[in-house]
Amino acid sequence: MIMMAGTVLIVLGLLFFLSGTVGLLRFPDVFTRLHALSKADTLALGLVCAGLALHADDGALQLKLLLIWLLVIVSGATCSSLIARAALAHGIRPWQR
Amino acid sequence: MHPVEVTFDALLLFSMVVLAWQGVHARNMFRAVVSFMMFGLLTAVAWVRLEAPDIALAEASLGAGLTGALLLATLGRLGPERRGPRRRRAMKLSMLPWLALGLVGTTVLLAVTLSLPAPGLGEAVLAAMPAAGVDSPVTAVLLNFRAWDTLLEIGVMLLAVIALWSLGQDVLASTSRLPAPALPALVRVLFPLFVLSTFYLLWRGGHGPGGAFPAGALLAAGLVLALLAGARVPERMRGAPLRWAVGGGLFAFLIVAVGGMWAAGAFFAYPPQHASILIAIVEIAAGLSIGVMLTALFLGGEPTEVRRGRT
Amino acid sequence: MSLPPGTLFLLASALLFAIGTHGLVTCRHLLRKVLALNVATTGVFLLLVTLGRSGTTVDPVPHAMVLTGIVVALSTTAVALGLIVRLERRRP
Amino acid sequence: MTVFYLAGALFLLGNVAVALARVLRGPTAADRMLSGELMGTTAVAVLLLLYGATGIEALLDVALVFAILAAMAVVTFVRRTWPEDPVDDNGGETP
Repeated sequence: MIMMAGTVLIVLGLLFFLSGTVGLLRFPDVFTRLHALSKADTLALGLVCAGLALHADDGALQLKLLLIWLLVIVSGATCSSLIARAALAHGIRPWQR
Repeated sequence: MHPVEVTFDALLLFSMVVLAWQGVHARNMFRAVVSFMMFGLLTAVAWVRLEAPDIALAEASLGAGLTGALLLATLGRLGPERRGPRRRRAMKLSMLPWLALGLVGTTVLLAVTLSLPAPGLGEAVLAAMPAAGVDSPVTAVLLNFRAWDTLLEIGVMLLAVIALWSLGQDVLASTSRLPAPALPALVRVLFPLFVLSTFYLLWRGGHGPGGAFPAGALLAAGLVLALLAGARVPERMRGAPLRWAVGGGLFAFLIVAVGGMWAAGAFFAYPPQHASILIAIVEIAAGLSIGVMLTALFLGGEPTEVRRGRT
Repeated sequence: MSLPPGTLFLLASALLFAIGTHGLVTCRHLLRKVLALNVATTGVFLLLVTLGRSGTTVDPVPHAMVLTGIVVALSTTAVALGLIVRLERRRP
Repeated sequence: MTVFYLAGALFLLGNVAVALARVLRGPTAADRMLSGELMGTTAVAVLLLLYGATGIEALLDVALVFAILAAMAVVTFVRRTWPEDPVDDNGGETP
């Protein structure tokens, strides 16, 4: 049962990675792409980590997986903000309909 | 090999080749550098596929991480690329002999691999492992059986630092005007983690993949991040203390090597009962010193001494 | 699959080496030359490790050699980049 | 189970290969850096899945190093590459 849940989580994570890529390719400007990519990818990685943690039965491994996810959250969020600021400072205007 | 594995390898290697081509020939310099960084990431995955996690670790930290940052920093200091008129046709024609050469080379390589008896040194290393003082074969080769290579490798890095420092003072240490309030917060969160993982990798080095170079790279990454977030090299660190930190790894290595000569009769002969503690000392000293050296490489010049008025 | 296991990697390493040396010779911009050199180096590393795998046990010596090689490549790249920046400054 | 992990890793790799189009098209340097970030996150996920397939624990360390170092490239880009000099971007959105 737990194995099953882990597998489902991993598959969900893969789907979120796909949606992030679709956003990266289809959205009109840097800011919307950033918006799609950072959220979808962070969540996707979280789901993959959670799935693997369910499959693993070792506390240390689960802790390491959690640490990896936390690191990606922190650095991903900050980096997105930095890129957006840099783009804004370079005079790229957000897309408007 | 399962077909999925073969497909994975094929796609991985194909992407690597495409990215390598982009990295060399992309029209836009920034695109070339980003492609090259992605190429580094994929190379690390390729090392994993080749069952070489230790190389993957070094590639991830040194190859993809620090080289990429170094290239980006350099790119910011170069003007736009001046370009002569392009001769596309001529370039395509000039590819032909290279393609032929590559094909011939590949065929020869394939023939050689398939016909070699390929005993390698794997058995010999495994046989010598009990006396090595560490559990990881790769670390044993690096720090015991062929410690001489590692000593010279640290020497090469030290030479690189000396060469860069003799070019002038730290040219990369300019700051940007862009406000980035999130950055110092990020560094405050990450820096302890960098130091922690440096020591984790040093400790891992004895048992499995890890060791002085990836650990040093992580330390360097932490220091570089701090410098990018606006930290300065503290004034009392400049000059002599910094030079000691840069040279310390090589110095400790040499002392251990010469000590081995005195105690066991040969350069780098560790007495077997002390081998693991000696290797640990060398590894920690080398790791810290490598971290400082890599940061120095990133800075691209000696941090200026501000003592000019006082002497 | 009738291919011997390392074939794909050998092929890729040959291609990377070819791309690298070709770029090293044909590119004008020095930064591109540095990138090309690094690509060629990666090709050589791949070759070394793939050949090291063909025995019965995994051979740690090529691994150690490649680890050394990565560090040396990084050091030379750093010096080359520093020199390029200095050159660019010098030129009008 | 091993095949499931491998198939997942293959899926992610294909995903990234498609996303490379963004590096080629740009148009601004920020877009290219963004695809680099995607590549970093995906590489972490690929390594995790390969860990699932092979059980080599060191892969988690590699993934950890990737996750830690992902920030460095972007920070260097923002602080060093982009601020002083808008890198060419042949007629992109940069005015």
